[in-house]
Amino acid sequence: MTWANAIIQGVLLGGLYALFACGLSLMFGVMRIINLAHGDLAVLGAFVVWLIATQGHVSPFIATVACLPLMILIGYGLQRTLLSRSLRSGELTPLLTTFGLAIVVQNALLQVFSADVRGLGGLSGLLAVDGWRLGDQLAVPYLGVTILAVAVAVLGGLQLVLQRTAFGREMRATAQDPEAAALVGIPASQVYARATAIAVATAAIAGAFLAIHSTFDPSSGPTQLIFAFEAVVIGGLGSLWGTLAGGVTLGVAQTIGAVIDPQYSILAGHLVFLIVLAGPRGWLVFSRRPRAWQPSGR
Amino acid sequence: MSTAVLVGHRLSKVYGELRVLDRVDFHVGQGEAVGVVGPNGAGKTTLLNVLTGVVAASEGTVRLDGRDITGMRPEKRCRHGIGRAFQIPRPFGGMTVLENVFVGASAGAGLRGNTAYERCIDVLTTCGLIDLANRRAVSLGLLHRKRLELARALATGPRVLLLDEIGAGLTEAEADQLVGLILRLRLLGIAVVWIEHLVPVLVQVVDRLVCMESGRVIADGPPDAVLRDPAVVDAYLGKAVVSA
Amino acid sequence: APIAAACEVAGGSSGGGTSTTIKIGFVSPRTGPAAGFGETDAYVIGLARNAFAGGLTIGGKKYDVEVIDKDGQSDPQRGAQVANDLINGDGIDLMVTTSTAETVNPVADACEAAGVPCLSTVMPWESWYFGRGGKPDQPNAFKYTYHFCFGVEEFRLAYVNLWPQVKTNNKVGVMWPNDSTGNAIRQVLGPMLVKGGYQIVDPGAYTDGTNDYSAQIAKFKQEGCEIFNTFPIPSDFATFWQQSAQQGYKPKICQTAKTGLFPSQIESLGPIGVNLAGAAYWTPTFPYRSSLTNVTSKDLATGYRDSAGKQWSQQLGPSLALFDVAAAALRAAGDPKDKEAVAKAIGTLEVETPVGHLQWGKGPNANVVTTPILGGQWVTAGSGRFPLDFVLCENSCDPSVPVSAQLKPYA
Amino acid sequence: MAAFWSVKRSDTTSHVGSGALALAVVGLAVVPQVWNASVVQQLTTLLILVMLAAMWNALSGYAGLVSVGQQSFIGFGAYTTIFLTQQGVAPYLAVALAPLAAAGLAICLAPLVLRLRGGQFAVGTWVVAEAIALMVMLDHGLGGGTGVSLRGLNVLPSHIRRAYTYWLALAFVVLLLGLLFLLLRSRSGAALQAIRDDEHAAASVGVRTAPLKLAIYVLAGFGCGAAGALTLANTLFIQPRSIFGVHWSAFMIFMVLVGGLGTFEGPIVGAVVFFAIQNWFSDGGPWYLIGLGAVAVAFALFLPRGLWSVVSQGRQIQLLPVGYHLSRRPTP
Amino acid sequence: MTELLNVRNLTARHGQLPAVREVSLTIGRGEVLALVGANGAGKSTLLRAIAGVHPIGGGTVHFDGSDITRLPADRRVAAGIALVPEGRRLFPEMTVEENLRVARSRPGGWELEMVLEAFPMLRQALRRRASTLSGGEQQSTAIARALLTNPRLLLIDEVSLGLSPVATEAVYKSLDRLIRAGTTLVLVEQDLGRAMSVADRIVCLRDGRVALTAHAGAVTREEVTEAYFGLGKPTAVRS
Ligand SMILES: Nc1ncnc2c1ncn2[C@@H]1O[C@H](COP(=O)(O)OP(=O)(O)OP(=O)(O)O)[C@@H](O)[C@H]1O
Ligand SMILES: Nc1ncnc2c1ncn2[C@@H]1O[C@H](COP(=O)(O)OP(=O)(O)OP(=O)(O)O)[C@@H](O)[C@H]1O
Ligand SMILES: CC(C)C[C@H](N)C(=O)O
Ligand SMILES: [Mg+2]
Ligand SMILES: [Mg+2]
Repeated sequence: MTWANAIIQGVLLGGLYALFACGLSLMFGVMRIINLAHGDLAVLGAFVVWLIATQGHVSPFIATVACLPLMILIGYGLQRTLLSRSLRSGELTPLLTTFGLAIVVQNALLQVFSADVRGLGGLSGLLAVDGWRLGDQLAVPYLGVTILAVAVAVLGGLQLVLQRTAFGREMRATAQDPEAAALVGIPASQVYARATAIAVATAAIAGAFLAIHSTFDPSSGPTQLIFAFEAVVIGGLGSLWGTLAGGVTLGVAQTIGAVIDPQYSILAGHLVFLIVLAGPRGWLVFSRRPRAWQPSGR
Repeated sequence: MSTAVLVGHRLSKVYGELRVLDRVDFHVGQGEAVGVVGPNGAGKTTLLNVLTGVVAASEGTVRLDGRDITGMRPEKRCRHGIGRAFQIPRPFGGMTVLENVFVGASAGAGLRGNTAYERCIDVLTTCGLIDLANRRAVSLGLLHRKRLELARALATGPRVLLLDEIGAGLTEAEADQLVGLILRLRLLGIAVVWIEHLVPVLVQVVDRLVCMESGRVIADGPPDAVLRDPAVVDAYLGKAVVSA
Repeated sequence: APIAAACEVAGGSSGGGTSTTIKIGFVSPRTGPAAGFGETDAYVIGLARNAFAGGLTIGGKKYDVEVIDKDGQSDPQRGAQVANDLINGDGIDLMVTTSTAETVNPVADACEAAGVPCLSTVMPWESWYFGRGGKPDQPNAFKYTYHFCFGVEEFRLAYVNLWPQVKTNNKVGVMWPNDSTGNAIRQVLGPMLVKGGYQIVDPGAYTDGTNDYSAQIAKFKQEGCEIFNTFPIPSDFATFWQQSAQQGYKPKICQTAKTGLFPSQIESLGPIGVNLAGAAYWTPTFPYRSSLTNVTSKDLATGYRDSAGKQWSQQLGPSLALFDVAAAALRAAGDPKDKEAVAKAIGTLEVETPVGHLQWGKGPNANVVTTPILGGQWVTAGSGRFPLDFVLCENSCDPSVPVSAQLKPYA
Repeated sequence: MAAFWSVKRSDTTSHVGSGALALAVVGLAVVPQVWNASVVQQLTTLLILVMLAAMWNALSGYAGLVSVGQQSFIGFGAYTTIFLTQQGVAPYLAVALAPLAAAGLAICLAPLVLRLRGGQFAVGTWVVAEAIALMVMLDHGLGGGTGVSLRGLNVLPSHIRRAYTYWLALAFVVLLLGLLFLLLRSRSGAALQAIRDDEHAAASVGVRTAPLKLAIYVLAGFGCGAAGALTLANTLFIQPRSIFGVHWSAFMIFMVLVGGLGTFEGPIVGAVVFFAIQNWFSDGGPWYLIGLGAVAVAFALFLPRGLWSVVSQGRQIQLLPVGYHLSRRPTP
Repeated sequence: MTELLNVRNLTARHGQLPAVREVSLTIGRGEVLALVGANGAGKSTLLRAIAGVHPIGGGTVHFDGSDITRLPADRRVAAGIALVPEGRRLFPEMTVEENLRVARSRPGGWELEMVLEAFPMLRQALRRRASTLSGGEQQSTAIARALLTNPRLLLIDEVSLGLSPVATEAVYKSLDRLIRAGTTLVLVEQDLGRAMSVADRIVCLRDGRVALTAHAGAVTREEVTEAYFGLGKPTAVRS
């Protein structure tokens, strides 16, 4: 019974991780950017949502929707100003940019909002604190299900966009060779900006749910970052479905680990990750792909 | 006809459904120059990849001086004397032209100190890159990159040199230089395998011409004979008239 | 040896020498995860600076006093580094530091190593004393570093006097993390509570930053623990407490420490935060005044509210107390520039501070004085501009602090 | 024909540079005698930063291994020191031995980690670091999550301790930079860069890729282990969370990219910059960190090739010559 | 013949070193121009600058009367300029079909079916990842991709590079179709004979400068090859 429960909770937790990882996956997939600021952007989103919810006295969900336009703008601007420029100079430069961005955001938030702890759980009513009880050892929380559903919707939606639509095709093309993309009429910088906008928006959603799932303060950003990265790597580059699977794998590993001994929870996640990584290369991500003009062995 | 240096026996390469190499027998003798032609996608580059170990053969064996090297890693084969120039140049972009060649001389030929430098200077001079020696490789135009491919391969002091379309896009004058260079290599006893679509250039150098089509060798023999072979003509040459 | 001699010269030349300015270093976490502890520092340091403005007259000699505060960034390496800068760069005569092992331990170690007197507070003294390598059988493990704070025994007193106020089955589910506080608590408090007639259900230590607690919750539900006690960081508690609600675990008493120190940590929980039991190492109702600034606890709280526009926080008391002790120590030393003398002086010091009447030598060991921690509860504020209020429900550690309410069951 | 040309590895600037560096080392060696404690302490910190920057640069700048997990070795070095002292080894001996243990760890990790590419490698190394941290936290002999202090240094008078730590740090910096320099100047140096630029092509000109990558990885592990052990000796108290913290990697990235990736001198410059920022502005609380971030962004935008590129302005100026330069002999 | 492209004093650098120096040339509608020159002469750089993927250091480019000097590459494609770049630059992770479909095509004649007729070898490779294509297959895909944008001005760098004689024939056949359809062409082609037979005009670059412009009919191989390396007298510019 506890096992069943652990697995359920793990799957649901996986939804949160996947949601968190979505933006990362997208940005790495499209721009080869390892975005160290992702976590802090998520927290920024959480703060915006919190502001709207508390000032406007609306439910966090409405607030989240309301904050999206702003986050999209931020993402768009971010790419147009900082990222596009640093992308031009070497694959490591964005690492420096996003690292800088991360600490700027985090401490700007500290300056503005102080170190006080905040949360959205309290504003979410029953959703945050109740669930379906299937027997006294088995419970399916509303919140977890909501998060998982949102994750499936967001990642699945984006996956379809990437695979099926012309916009998605253009995004992948730009990802693989921006200049060549420009040569077939694709405005690379716009594609990038859109990708970043989407990424930041999803980060905000993740941040909001993180703030419902727990509490947050300006320093919360980095704490979840590694789990998100793990999800992305397990799942496979460009494949957002994979990211979802990765998140769930990680979540379940952690909850199962916790049943054995609470101390093993996070450790178990890491170990499973490493095992997957050590395992068959095939469906793993991030592996440096050969460029068009130098296919392997040619 | 000198003894075979490099021999591929019943080499096959299969990608999923696709049979890219189909039981190909191939050999090149010491100081011999073999030209390889064939329509695009015939499997020429793949043949080279299998011979150099960049791609593992699905079946068949590769022998160097009669010694089986089928399972050997590329770097080891190189140090045993197989030099290779890629069809699509792959320079070490971050390094200077000189350093690119130096890697070949030191890692490939195992030379050190001045002997290595001498080798670099020779090679750079013969390939006409000496004036660009201190330029970063990224800054080279395509044809300079192709020359760099050749130079780097030469620096490893190969006994067998596998060239993949290094002549493509050369002006006639440049092509003539290249021909001269290859001829000199042969005198040094280096075996040369040269994939090239510039048949007129090719025939000036090679003793033997091999024509492949969809993974098979469809003709193998003296250039003029092969070029007159009707199979070759309609598979490869089309109506392009070639005087051998 | 010649090398050593050479360094002697150099080493000695550091520090303030014989000037007439006394420099006090203050290190606390102002940024990073523990930044919450540092929120009140600016205000408290302001008070101290005013008090020192006139300088100190010691042994008929008048000294100016300068307080230099630095940010430990909630990180041990950083903490040690700023401490060393203060010691070697600014040549401070006395160090004071507060809040969490990440900051206090490295700063204290740096001082002990450099032979600079150091006063610290707000982290259970066990993790301060033993965490830094002091042994239980050692009466005075440290020569230069002194500490005043509650310890596990104070938590025990508070708990055994608080919990009986609500009728329970005396089964205590505990979640003690694998960190400085948690480990100290697990080692000592657990056995004590058992002796006190409580049954402890301990699923085992967990790592800070864990995102799912269903395993523990399941256990507590199985065992039917009506009391719950934990020492988590705020976000972990929020995660846990929400999951408990979702999965239907509602103890009669939820006793938190560390989380629940500051109002925002409880407010952020929303409804499920109301009626959590907590413990306080200082409240505005502490009937003491700061001997240095002569400010009463009450005025301290209101003063902070008026200047910062925020509700009082437990940090105010101990932080100001640090300066009370500092001043007293410097006076008692005779020569405040003599680090050895100052350190010795602390060993026998008696001071009045907002957190109580401190007296070294009476503590569990020569370096430590224990201060009270009193059990109470977070309740919805009847009036005023802040939603929640912390009311004391027991005062066994210090009977002179008034008790204002009875513990209400959580659910 | 070849007679007109000759390959030079060093020129006047590099002669001067090498000389200057040698002098600098000598100068640094006597600091404890002539300068006050603060300077010594500060320089120790700086030297540790230099080590870290140099090692990260060796990995990503020369071998193309972009690691986010070097803190594994920092922490491992520090905790090995603790462990050894607990076994009764003299503290400074322990500090000197710990790096070897770190190198050992690197050898153990290599088979797993070195198979990975690009971002996979980056995240993989990070996770490894976290995993090791968690395992250390499980061991209460090492203080678990509480953290531990390095006892036993206090027996020495503080100024002696300070000086010894400093000299040890200096020695390690010289050793590491020396090793790195020799490696890069040797034939392997060129081979390494070849791997960085195109592993396939490198193999096909005879470069033994596997052993070289292993070598550089182990060297970096050794160096970071040393940095960790010295950090402990310098700060005396460590906790798994912070000594294994990913912020170390962030700092390394900062120092190397700000200084100049893939140059021998850049990381040293970067370390100095980072150190300076840390010391001059650190009293600003949040503002200091905001400043730090801003600087990082500014460099990424306006000086992506780092400070050293300004000094050498495209021309291959090298204080320590690791490159090759072809020049025409004055024809007789 | 009215002019379609007008390049005036165009300069393009790689870092410090100028690869194209003050080149001026005009191309008329429907004209076929062969760009030749030794390697390193600046041909690719010139084409890239015209296509907008290489920063222009000086001078102006007018297309169909409007100044496009500052126009980004993608907008130039929309305007009708397409480049088949040196080194093909396919999208390695996408299938050949996706590579072809991704092109933003202007209204016009070329559709997928037609290019597959022009390059039969691509048909059986449609579902294959571009990174697995042979050199020639890549070249063909690249040209096909450019055709699908339905350019008015098509720039091809190293047309027959890596193509077998048959394939070369095929390419030139499809080019013929283009020419007849009135598309303007600029070809970099090292096979002089070829170049002079298809082109109306030959432009020879040397060290980034125009060393010779001449009508294909009005110039001999020798004169062109001289221009390559600047042997003999400064070559007269005949028209
Ligand atoms: N990794 C791979 N997966 C699937 N098919 C492949 C792979 N590599 C090569 N091929 C196919 O194998 C065939 C032969 O490729 P190869 O490069 O050997 O041809 P080639 O003779 O070199 O042609 P070209 O003259 O154009 O270079 C091509 O059709 C190519 O698409
Ligand atoms: N990325 C680059 N960085 C620096 N210099 C470059 C770069 N690309 C080309 N160059 C230089 O610019 C000059 C012109 O190069 P370009 O490729 O345009 O000539 P090309 O005529 O196309 O030569 P090829 O026939 O070899 O392609 C050459 O000297 C070349 O070395
Ligand atoms: C107040 C105590 C319960 C916790 C202590 N301040 C610490 O974080 O170490
Ligand atoms: Mg080929
Ligand atoms: Mg070109």
